[in-house]
Parts: sequence; structure tokens; C-alpha cells
Amino acid sequence: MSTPARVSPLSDAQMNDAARWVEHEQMRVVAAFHHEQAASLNSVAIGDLSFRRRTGVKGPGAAAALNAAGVSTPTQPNQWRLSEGALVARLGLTEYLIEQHSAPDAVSRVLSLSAAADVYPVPHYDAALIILGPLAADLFRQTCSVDMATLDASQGALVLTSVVGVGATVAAINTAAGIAYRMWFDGTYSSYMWETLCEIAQDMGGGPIGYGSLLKAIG
Amino acid sequence: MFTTPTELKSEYDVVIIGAGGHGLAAAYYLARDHGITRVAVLEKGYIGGGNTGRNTTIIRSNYLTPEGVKFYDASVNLWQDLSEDFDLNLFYSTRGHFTLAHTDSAVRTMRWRAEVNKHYGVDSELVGPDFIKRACPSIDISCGGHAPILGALYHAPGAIARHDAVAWGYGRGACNRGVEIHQQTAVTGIEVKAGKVTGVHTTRGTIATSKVLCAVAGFTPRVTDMVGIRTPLYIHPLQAMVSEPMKPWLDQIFVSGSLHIYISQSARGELVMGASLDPYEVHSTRSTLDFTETLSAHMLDMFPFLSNVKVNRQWSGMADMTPDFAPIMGMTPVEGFYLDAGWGTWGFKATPVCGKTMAWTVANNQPHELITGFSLDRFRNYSLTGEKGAASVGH
Amino acid sequence: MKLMPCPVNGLRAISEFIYWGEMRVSPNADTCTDDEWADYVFNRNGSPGIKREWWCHTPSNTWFIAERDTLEDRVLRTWLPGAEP
Amino acid sequence: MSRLPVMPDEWIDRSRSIRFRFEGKEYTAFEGDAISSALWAAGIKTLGRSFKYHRPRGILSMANHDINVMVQDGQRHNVRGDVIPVRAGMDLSAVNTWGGVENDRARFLDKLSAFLPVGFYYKAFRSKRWFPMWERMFRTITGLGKLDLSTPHIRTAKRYDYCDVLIIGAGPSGLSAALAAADAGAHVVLVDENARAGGSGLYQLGADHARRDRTKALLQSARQHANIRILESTLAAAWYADQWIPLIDADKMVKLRAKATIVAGGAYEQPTVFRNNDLPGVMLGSAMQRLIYRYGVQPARRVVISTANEDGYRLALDLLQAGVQVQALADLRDSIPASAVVEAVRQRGVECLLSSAVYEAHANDRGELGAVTLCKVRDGVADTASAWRLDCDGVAMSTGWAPSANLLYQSGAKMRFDERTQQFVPAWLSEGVFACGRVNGVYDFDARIADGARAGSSAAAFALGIALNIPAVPADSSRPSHPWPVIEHPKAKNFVDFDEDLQVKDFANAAQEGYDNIELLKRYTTVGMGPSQGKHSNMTALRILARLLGKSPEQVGTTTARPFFHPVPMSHLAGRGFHPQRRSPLHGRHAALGAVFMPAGVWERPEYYAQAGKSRTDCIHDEVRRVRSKVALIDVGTLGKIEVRGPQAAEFLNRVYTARIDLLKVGGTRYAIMCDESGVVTDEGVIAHLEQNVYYFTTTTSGAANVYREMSRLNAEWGLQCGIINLTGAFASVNLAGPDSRKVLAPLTDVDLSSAAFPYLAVRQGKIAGIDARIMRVGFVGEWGYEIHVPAEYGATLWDALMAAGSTYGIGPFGVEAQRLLRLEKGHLIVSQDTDGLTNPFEVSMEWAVKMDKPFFVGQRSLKIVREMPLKRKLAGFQLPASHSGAVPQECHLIIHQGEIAGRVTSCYWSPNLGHHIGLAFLPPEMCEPGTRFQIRLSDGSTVSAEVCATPFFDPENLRQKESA
Repeated sequence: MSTPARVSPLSDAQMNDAARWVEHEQMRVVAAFHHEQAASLNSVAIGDLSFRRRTGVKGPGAAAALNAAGVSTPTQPNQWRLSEGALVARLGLTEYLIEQHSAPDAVSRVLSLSAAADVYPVPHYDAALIILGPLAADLFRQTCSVDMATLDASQGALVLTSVVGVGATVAAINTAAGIAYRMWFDGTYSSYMWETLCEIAQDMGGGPIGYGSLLKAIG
Repeated sequence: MFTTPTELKSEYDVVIIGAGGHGLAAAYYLARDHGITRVAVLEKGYIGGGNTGRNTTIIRSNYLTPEGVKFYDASVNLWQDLSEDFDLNLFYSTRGHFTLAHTDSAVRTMRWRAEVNKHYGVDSELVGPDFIKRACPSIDISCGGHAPILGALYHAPGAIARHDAVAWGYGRGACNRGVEIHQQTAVTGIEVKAGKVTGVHTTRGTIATSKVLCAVAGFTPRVTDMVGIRTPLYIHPLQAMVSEPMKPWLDQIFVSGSLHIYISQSARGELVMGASLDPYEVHSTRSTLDFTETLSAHMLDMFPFLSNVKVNRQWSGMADMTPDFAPIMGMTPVEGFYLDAGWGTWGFKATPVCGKTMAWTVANNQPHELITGFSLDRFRNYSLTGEKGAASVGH
Repeated sequence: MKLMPCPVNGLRAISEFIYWGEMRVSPNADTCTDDEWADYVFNRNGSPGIKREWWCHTPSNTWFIAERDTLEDRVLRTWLPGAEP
Repeated sequence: MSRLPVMPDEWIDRSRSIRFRFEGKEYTAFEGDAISSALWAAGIKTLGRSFKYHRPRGILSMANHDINVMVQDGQRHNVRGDVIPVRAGMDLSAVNTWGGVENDRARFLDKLSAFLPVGFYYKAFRSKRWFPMWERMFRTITGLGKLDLSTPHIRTAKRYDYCDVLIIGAGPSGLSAALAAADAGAHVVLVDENARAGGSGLYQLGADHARRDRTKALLQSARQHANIRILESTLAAAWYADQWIPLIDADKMVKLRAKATIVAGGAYEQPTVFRNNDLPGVMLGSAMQRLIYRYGVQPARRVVISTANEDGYRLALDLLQAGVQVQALADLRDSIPASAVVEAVRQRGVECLLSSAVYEAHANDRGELGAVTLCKVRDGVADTASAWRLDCDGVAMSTGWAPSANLLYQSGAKMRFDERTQQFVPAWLSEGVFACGRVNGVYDFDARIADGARAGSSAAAFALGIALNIPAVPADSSRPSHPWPVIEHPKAKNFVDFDEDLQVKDFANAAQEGYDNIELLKRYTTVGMGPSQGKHSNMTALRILARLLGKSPEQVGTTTARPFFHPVPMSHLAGRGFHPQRRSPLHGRHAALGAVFMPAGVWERPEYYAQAGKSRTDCIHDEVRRVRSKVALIDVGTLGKIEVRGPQAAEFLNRVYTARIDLLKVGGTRYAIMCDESGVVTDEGVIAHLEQNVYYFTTTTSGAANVYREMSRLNAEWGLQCGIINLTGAFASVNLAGPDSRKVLAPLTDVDLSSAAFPYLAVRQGKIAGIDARIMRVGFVGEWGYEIHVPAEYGATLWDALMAAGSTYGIGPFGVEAQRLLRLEKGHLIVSQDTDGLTNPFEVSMEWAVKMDKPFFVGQRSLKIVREMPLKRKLAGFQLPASHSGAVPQECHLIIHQGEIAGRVTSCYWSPNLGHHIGLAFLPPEMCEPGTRFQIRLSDGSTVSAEVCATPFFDPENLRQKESA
């Protein structure tokens, strides 16, 4: 039987505005939107990275288990780092989010973690965005009470907070296009989150961008 | 007019703690109906300065439980005649009261309330969106598409009144009958000997008395602590706000359980607006910005044209809540200590009947039949009143 | 907006938190009287004061204890259960 | 026209003319003009009508805090004419008039004023019979502007902002504070409600250019400073806990989080109280100065100044420089300290009268100021023998100030009354809150600037947590306010509160009635309750009450200052209005199938799937029949989905559910309920034992978030060795139900579906259409069926596969309504529909699900108590005869027994499979015997007879879920 298709939690919301699709990791991703503004990158642009495979673990033994699997973990709570081609985010004290970055196998390696004591798998079938451009932090000033401008990307700063009323994990990262913010949240809020953020971004002269321009921008 | 007594006497037949609507009404009926006039009303602040002067003055009797309905209905009937009793215009204004339902479960609850109301002769009906739209054409029935209105409990007798005047009216009426109101007089302790009240300590001296009525809303736990009585009461602030005056456009009172808002327009042309309780315990009357933000956002869903209306003032009161959303009234384990509390967010509408039944209870040292369902010991024998039902089913 | 110091996530707007209520220790269910149990279930310490309360930072689902002056609405300190400073 | 030659710092651009309309007539203004300045320049003086007596009103303050001039600007009402800039094409009218500001038909109320004393409305029309009629009349004349019901929903870009030090007020002291704080390294936000910063330093000059130059130098440095952001036309509307301040500008609210706040808002000049002090032409001295220096408008031609401080003399010099004739300067004081300013005025030949005041102002034929009567005055009492009349078209009131301390009060400041300055000054300020300038009781110009530097350094030190040496402030000996700026007059009309038309006698009456406490007085007279919140009246009211009671202002105390400092539009507060909403991963599939959605908490769920030309009921019944006769698919993804793992997972679940989870074998499922500590049923769900120490279970849709959160809290308390994982959003789930469900599923899965390998109530893990799935054989709807849970990102793929595989069996979707009916046929209850906030398990016959012999579960101890008490009610099934026609009972209709309420219906449907109505109802236990008949009363009062019957109504043996022999 052929490998089943993954569907981005944002696909319902993106359907009407999608001009071109590409497939990554068995998931259809919008390569370009209609009315997509190149200018968005000069204010604030929103892209969908939900296709990147994610998983997680939590529990008192989580860090040890990850390290044993060759995945190194951030030293501080609410911090992320790159390890083994994956983005490893430490959420609070004993929970970890692992997202495929360059090497796809890091995630599968974590998935195959033997169920050691005090290690509890936390599946992440959620939504993942990237928000970039000079006004990215400004977008959060209309949607979140945490001042994202104070997050130091080089230190792997990350916050668990509430964005337009929805619980979200936001991480500051440096990209070729400058400072950007990764955001993960419960996929069942996708339509609401996407429509709300895009509306605000458009008011600010930005908007959604497809994976095509995104790749060019962040390399 | 009020008379300001100079000295505290050394003894009174009854001491009432709290010169809000409830305390003054009790004093008034003690004097008028029971001839008990050696009464001191002690107030740490000023007359009507507590929740009486802070509530949004809605008067209705469309409750869920038989206890509730009978009780509030008696209150509404008393209200009708107060202005003439007092020779003071209370602006008792019958406007019609809509409790909106935005979910099918809320519709069920409204039907439940309507049926119980009608059973006890209270004028309530479950109405549909068309009826609401006819009564108030300007309302957005879809609430901006977020929470479409599916129906409402319509309670025609729903009314508003001038809250301060209620306290003043009862206060004057009581004064004229010999009751003493002592403002800026705080109670610091209550003497209990062998399970009986014997006296009250105040910032202005000690008083001998065998009967104390506690009617202090958000301050109740501080007083019950003085006599060592445990209650389920917990205190959360309830906030409200008022707009600049504008020409009247809103005749009815609207309440929405799902949006957590209520609104009416006062005789001055101000919009008086409120929301649900603050989410955590605070014993002060501070205001929060969050309250005005959420309330305004929900208000604009229902009445988008209020966008340019300016909010003039916000304030807050301390609501004394009970687990079953019904009051605690009557006798207590301490003989001679009577409780009128647990009024949470709905005490104003019950002012007259509370005064009347508590006066009767104090005078006869046994609970008035209308308040037996509200006794403190219902929390000992797991017989809570069903207003809680409404609360939960409504969600 | 009021700020609440979460022991894990730091100072955050109070809107990110949920208040549960005062920490309460139940009497021994096997030995206590019915009245003692009912008192535990229904009655509360309703007077103002410095109280130890359960709070939850909802975005991270972090439960912690806050010691708070309920008269002034001032948070004195917070800690994770079992990690009282 | 009364435009002056160009003023150095004027706000108007004389090169740009604007045309606008007021009360139907067209006028010309300059860009930058306020509505009031433009009209005043055009010679229009009656700009509004008062709230109660509809008296003609002109300019009072030009400072945003009086409501003499409130206009309607299309959909905007109560627009403050004294500050809002004129825009081209504006079509304005004064609010609160009947037939225009000039000939307001309601002006007769002024004549009636003798019969409308304060609180008159409490005494009037109290008859129950007459009140409604009177009230209708009252409601037509009350209120100010008119609301336009066609105003659209305005969404504003509300935002958050952050800074180290917020400074409110960009006058001399505020600017100096900003520079001090910024130089210390603090990030400063400096806000000023005026269109331009500078404050009194640019208009209260006494023709002294040094003041202006000093102020402009400060402003210049502030504008150039990298650490300072200056926000003009921006109002700090309130102060909330933890330095949370809403900044309001024309189109949005900024919620600013500061580390320290400095209030440098200055002071409001206060009216002198004399007869007809509200006539158009009588205004505050500072208003005249604002007209001159900001708008280049000559306030009047011939002015009489009523003063009691040096500001009045400074004003005189400003007026003279603007070519105004100063008729006289009446000073309440009987001696005045020598000063350069006073000297300068004398030298200009202005008549300065001591112990004198304006006793009364006289209206001309247009109802505007034409003359005044001056008198010798001692302590507020005029010696009328000394009265003399003087023609003038302007009276300036410069007898004192009140501090702009609202935000200080809101921040919890303790204030004391200072005798020298005759105002309340801070005695104690909350942590991180500072005050400087006039609000701090400092009036001397140089002292204000020094005081600003002090506050700025102190605030920076606090915000940055550093030590700084704090500059000292030179002593200030000025006496800016007169203790009794009130002149009695037998004919009254000496106004204290312009918003509410309150006269001196109103306060006497109120106090006499016993309202002799500042709060009672405020409530009874409504002083300070108007839109300007008493900024020009509270202080005088307080002085009056203090006199009446023979107390000091300190003893009388002030009333509470609450937000807002200045009214704020609801659209600013609301912002965009966020409404979080959740959608199942299958939402798009439902929409494509014509689903009619219904709200379910934050979710949207398909109520049913519409079919062309069919009624809602028919569609639902089709879905029901499809489930019973063929196979159908429902999205149950909104159910809470939680996993508990670990050695003590079973122990944990044993404590939170009433059932024996520890006895549940791997591969099995169990229905379970949850209670709160008082024994009330709070939630229900199906618990599946997936693997050793791994449990996966569902909760109700509405309960999901709370159940997960409370479980987390309980284990934070218990510390059991297990992890709780919320998978509600991470998993999609559907229920494939119906006789053919197994045939549909078989070809898609590697799981053995034989009832031997996969019996009823079992759970299995395997692949469906290549997707890892958790499959439970449960029967909520009473058919052979499978509840399938898969990762959310595969939900749509699974749905498509099942629909495709089922097409040959006539598969279709079914919605919430059909499911409700189907479960009712099986007698299954729905928590929160068939239970309420007080329902215990025994009332719904759940004894079987409550294992009282367990060592502990939440609610157990209470249930032991409750079990010993007689049941008050029981949930029972009932049916109507198949022959029943006409109206049908609905949920929550009451059961009436011997005239009393005996219970209520919780569920009721017509069952297409049984051919009659069935339902559940709460009844007294003694009425629950099958066969018992009872009466249900419908909304119209008619009654329907029903009969108690056993449940399940349909397939009582549950044969349809078992292998047919």
C-alpha cells in the first residue's frame, strides 16, 4: 500500500489562495500564493513549515534518553538548539520538541526511543509557522503580550505564551533574511490563527508567502 | 433627610452591621413592621457605599429554582411600591429583560427557567431571534458571526432603578422611625458567651446586644470569623463600566451568558455595562483594563454601532459567592447572630424582600418561610439549591 | 495587566494563567466525620490574607503555588509543588 | 474676525484654509484649528448648551476637560470642540439641543431651574401611575449626543508596547524629567494629550520670552534624544497595577508596560464661582492664553480678570500683548506680594483692585457676556454697596488650580492637603510611581524644571536598578490657589460643576438633607459624574462641603478617582476582537459534503448534512436510518483525547475515575465517569488499555481542557510516576458505525476484525489505509462499529479512504443531531444535557460504574455520605404512545405532579426506528417504575401524558453489537 498523504493543518485555510503546490515529506505545501507580495519580506511575511516532521518526549528521564540517542539537549529551560540536523527545543523543564531540520532521520531516531522509565512520548501533529521580515516582532505586538524583540536568537531564546488567544511556542531564530520567529501551536486552531495573522500582516504591508520565496529568503 | 446621631448608646435591641440596601431595609422593616426601633446600623464607610452603590441595578425574578423564583418575585412586588413608601423617586423603570442564548444548551436552560417561572406565575417566555430582533432592531443577531443568538428568555417585568436612592430611601425611612445609622463606625469584634451573642465592639466603643444581623456582602467572612462560623463564601470582584451620556436608544436590558455581558441605558442616557466575575479572589475594589477590553469587544459583536461610544468610568465591587449561586440567609449556629450573605452578583434586586424576611427572622428568632431554602446548613447536608443547575447547564 | 511570576516561564500577563483556589488539605477520609468532610468540601477561608493558591500557566500547563496577599492582590512568591523555597 | 498676527509657536497653518459647517452655517478655519478656536475666530460665542438647563455655553478651558462644547460630527458624538481639530467638510452641530444651539427650545428649563433643585428628580414624579409618562419625557431630553445606529464595527490595531520610564505630560517639568531619565540610560516614552508638546511653557508666558525659549530648548533636546519617544495627541487614560498604562490616540490604544511612571500632568485651572460664570465670554485665564498662543485668536476685545494669584497678572500681560484691553483686574486677596510681573501690569496702567471680585456677569441680548458687576468681597461675601458695573466681552477666571492627580490616585498614592498651595499633594507614592511639577505642588517655573530632573533621575534609578545622585529642588513660595474662590449670590446661577449645572446652593441643600459625606454628596448632587469627571468642579465642591461641615479639606478628603482619566472609545478598547475557534482536521471534508455547522464551545461541528429539497428533520432521519441499516461515518474529533503512561498510570486513573481501571486488561476498554469532590458527575469517557502501562481515553468535548488541566494538577499534588499527554488536537477520530462497518473496514486494514480476535469493547492498534490507527469497538450509537483514532495530519486521508471503501455499501456522513438521537435510542445519557451541576451517579443509575470499595477516588467520601441519604430524583426513560400527535415535549419541559413541579425532561426525540417519541426525564424515585404514567407540561401550558419505560429503548439486548449466530 502506498504511503498515505499527510495534510497540513493549514491546508483548509490556504486552499483558496494557493496558486501552486509542491510536495515535501508526503505533505502538500503551498509553493506560491495568489496575490503573494515579494514586498512582504520587507515588512512581515508568514510561511507554513508544518510539513517538517516533529515529535517530542517529556518526563524526568527525557533528557537522558535523548542524549543516549545522540541528540544533545539545551542546557536552559525554554531554549532551543540544533543537534543532529534537528531543532531541539526544551519546553519548560522536562519536555522536548524535536523538529526535522536538515537531516530527516533525527526525528525517526527519537521516535524509535525505547520506552525507558520516566520518558513519555509526546506526538506533535501540530501546526508550524515561520514569521519573518523587519516587522516580525511588530506583528507580535498586536497579538501577544510578550515582547519578542527581547528574545535573543543567538541564545536560542524561546517562549511558551499565548498568541491571539491561542497557546503557542515561539522561538527566535537567525536566518539569511535576518531575525525570524518560529511558532508551533495546536493544529485545530490553524484556520483561525492563519486568517487572523495574515489579516494583521496585510494591514502592515505584508502577508503569507509560499515555500518557494520562503526557501529563497531563509536559505 | 438623614439624622446623624452623635453618640453610640451602650445597648441596642438589634445591631445591624452594614448600612447598604440590605442592612437599611432590614432596619426599616424591623421598625415599621415589628415595632423594634432600638436598632443601630453600623457602617464602616458611608450609606450605600458598598455593592448597593456599585451594582448595575437590574431587577428581575426569572430564576431557576422554586426557592429562587418565589423569593425574587416577592421582591419585585415590593419594589413596585417603594417610591411611594419612601416619598422618594427610585426611578423604578420596567424595561423588559432578555437573557440571550447562543448555544442549544443555553436554549435548554432558558426554557427550563421560563417553565419554572410560569409555574409560579412569573412572566417569562422563551423567545426566538425574530422576537428579539423586533424588540431591538439594532441588535446583530449573528453577533458578528461568532456567537449567533438562537433565542432568549424574555422577562417582561425586568427593571432598573436608581441604586443609591434605594439605600437613602430605606435609611430615611428607618431614621424617621428612630433607628440610628452610625457611619464611619467599624465593627472590630463580636462578643459571644455560651454560644450566644452578647455584644459588639466598634471603633467607637462597645455595645451590648443580643441580636446581630450581618449584611456586609464582600466583607462577610471577616465578620463571620469574629463569631467563629465557617461558610463556603469566596470573594471575587465584579466590575462594571458606564459610557458618556447619549440620547436613549436602548429600551430593554440585555444579558448574554455566552458573551458574559449585560447592558442597559440609564435615565441619564448612560450605557451601564457589566460582565462576569473576575477570575480570582481579590478583596479590594480595584479596576482592570482587561475587563474593559473584553467587555467592549463582546459588546461590539452584539451592537457594532457602539464603536465610537466612549467609556467614561469603570468601577468594581466585591461579590460574596456561594457554591450553588444562591444566598445564605437566616439563623446560624451562634444564637442571636443572623446572616444575610452570599448575594454575589445579584443582591440589589433582592433588597426589599431580604430586608422584610430578615427583619421577620430577627424579630421572631426563626427563619421566614421564604428563606428556609437558603439556610447555611444546606452545605452540611449536601442539599444545595439548584441555581447551580442553571449555571452548569448553561455552559 | 497584572503580572504573575511563573516559576518556570517568568513574569507573564495574568491572562496566561488560571486560578484554581487556595491549597486545601483534606482530612483523613477514613477517620473524619461526615461534618468534617462536608466542611472540607464546601467551606472556604473567605477572609483576606496571605494565601497559598494553585495557579496554572496555561500555555505550558505549568501548575505551581503562589503565595499571594488577597487584600492588596500582591504576589509574594511562587514555587513548583514540592519545591518550596 | 479676531485673528492675531502670527504667533511664534502657533498650531495653525495660515497658508491652508479649511471650510466646514457648524449648525448649518459654513465657516472658514486654518489647518490646525480646534473646532472651538475656529468658531471663536469667526465671532461665534454660543457653541453649546448645558446638560440640564440648556444654558448657552462658550469656551471654558480649551484644554479637553470641560464639556461646554460637545458637537456631533456625523457618526461621532460628544466630540470635544475645544481640542478636536477641524477637518475640511466637517458638518457639525451642537449636541443636546432642541432645534439648534441658538434657539434651543429646551432653554425654558433654565427658567424652571428654581423648581429643579439638585436631586429634584428623586422628589418628583414618584407616583407609580405618573412615573412612566414622566420617564418617557425624561428619556427624550436626557443624554448628550445622538448615536448613529448605522455606525460600522470599527476594528482598531490595538497593540502592546514597553519602556523603562513613562512620563505623562510634556510641559516644562515633564520634558526636564524625560531628559534626566534618558541621560541616565532609560528608554523613555513621553506622552502629551495636546497636539504639541511644551505645555504651559509655551502659552502661559506673561509676555516673558525667556520662558518660551527655555521650554523650546528642552523640547529640542528631547526630540533629538535617542532614548526618548515623544507621543503627542496621546492620552494616558489610566494607571493599572504593575505599571500598565493605556495610551490613547486618534485611532488606537497602546497598552504600555512601564518599569516606572512619572506623572507630570500639571494642573487644571479652576473656575471662579460667581453668578453667571458660565456665560459665553467667561472663560479660564489659561483658555485665553491657549487661544492666543496656539490658535492666534483674540479671546475678547475688553477683558475683566478675576484673579487671586500671579497667573492672573501674567495673563494680563499676555492679553495686553495680544492687543486686548484689560478693563480691570479684580484680585480676591487684600494684599499681594511684590513681584516683577505685578509691577509690569501696574506700569501698563491696568486697574488692579484688591479684595475684589466679579460679583455677577450680565448677558447681552444674545445671551452672551456683555458686562460684569464688580464688588468688594470679603471671604466670599460681596459688599454690594461697593458694586459697580463694567462693560466687557470677556472675563478671565484665574483664581486657582487643581492638580491633575487622577493617575496618582489610581496608582494608590496617599495625598495630603497643602495649605500654602491650597491643593492636595503626594504624601506617599506607590513603588515606581513619581510626580513632578504642579501636580507635585511645585509652581515656580525654574523649580518645576528642577523638580522634573529630580523625578526623572529617581525614576531611571528605580527602573534600571542603579544608583544615581538625585538633584535637589529649590524651595518654591508661590501661592497659586485661593482658598475660597466662591462669591455668594442670592439669585444663584453661580456654577460649580458645568457638566451637571450644579450651583452653590445645590451643595448646601444636599448637605442639609444629610448627604454630608463627600461620597454621598457626589452621588446625590452628581458632582463630578459628568464626562469631565469633576476636573473643574471637585475641588470647589470639596471646599464648599468643608465649609458647610466646618472641617478642613484634608478632613473631608477626596472622592475615589477611577479610570478613565478621559473617556475612551469602545472600539479602541476592543481592538480587533479576537475569537479563537477550533476546527476538526476534517472540517473541509464536512463543508464539501454540505454540513450545517453548529457551535460546540470553541468548536464548530456538523449538526447534520443538508440534502437538496429535504427538511432538516428528514436529513437527520436519513442519517439515522443509514447508521441502523447500512454504514455511516461521524467525526468525533472534538472529544478530548488524553494518554496516561507509566508504572502508576493505572493507579492514577483509579483515583480520578470512579471505575476499577486497575482491573482493565490490555486490549480492553471501559466506560467511566468522573466526579468532583462533592460527588457530582463532571465528565465521562471511554478508557482504552493500549499496552502495559499505557492508557488512552476520551473525555467530553466541553470537558477536555478542564479534565487535562485538573489531572495535571492532581498529579502535581500526588506525584505518581506517570505522564499525562493531551492528544486532543494531535489526533483525528471518527466513528464508523452500522451493520456494514466491518465490511468497509476489512479491506483497508491488517487488523483481524473477527469478533473472536476483536470482540465488542476491545481496542486494537494497526494500520488502516497505511495509517497507524487506534481502533476501539464501542457502541455509543448501538451498532456494530469502530471508533478510529489517527494522527491529525492523516485524518482527511483516513476519511477519504473510508468513504471510498464504503461507497459500494451506501456509506454517508452523519452529524451530531443524528448521533444524539441514536444514543438516546440506546438510553445513553449525555453529561451536562441529561445531568446538571448537582447530579450524582446514583441519580442517573450509575451505581454499576462507581466502585465504592476502591481505596480512594475523587468524590468517594462525599458519595458515601450522599448514598445514605434518600434520593431526591432519578433519571428515567419515557415514551409517548405511537398514536401521539400534536405538540411534542422538548428538553427542559416540566413534569407536573399534583400541581407541583416533579421533574423535567432532559432529552426527547421521535425515533424513526421505534416509530414513537422517546426521552429521558428526571422524576421522583417513586415515579420511576416502568409503566408509571405522568404529565409533561409544554410551553403553551398544554400537557402531554407519557409513560416510564425501561432503557435501552432500542435493541435492549445489544444484539446488534454481537456476532449474529
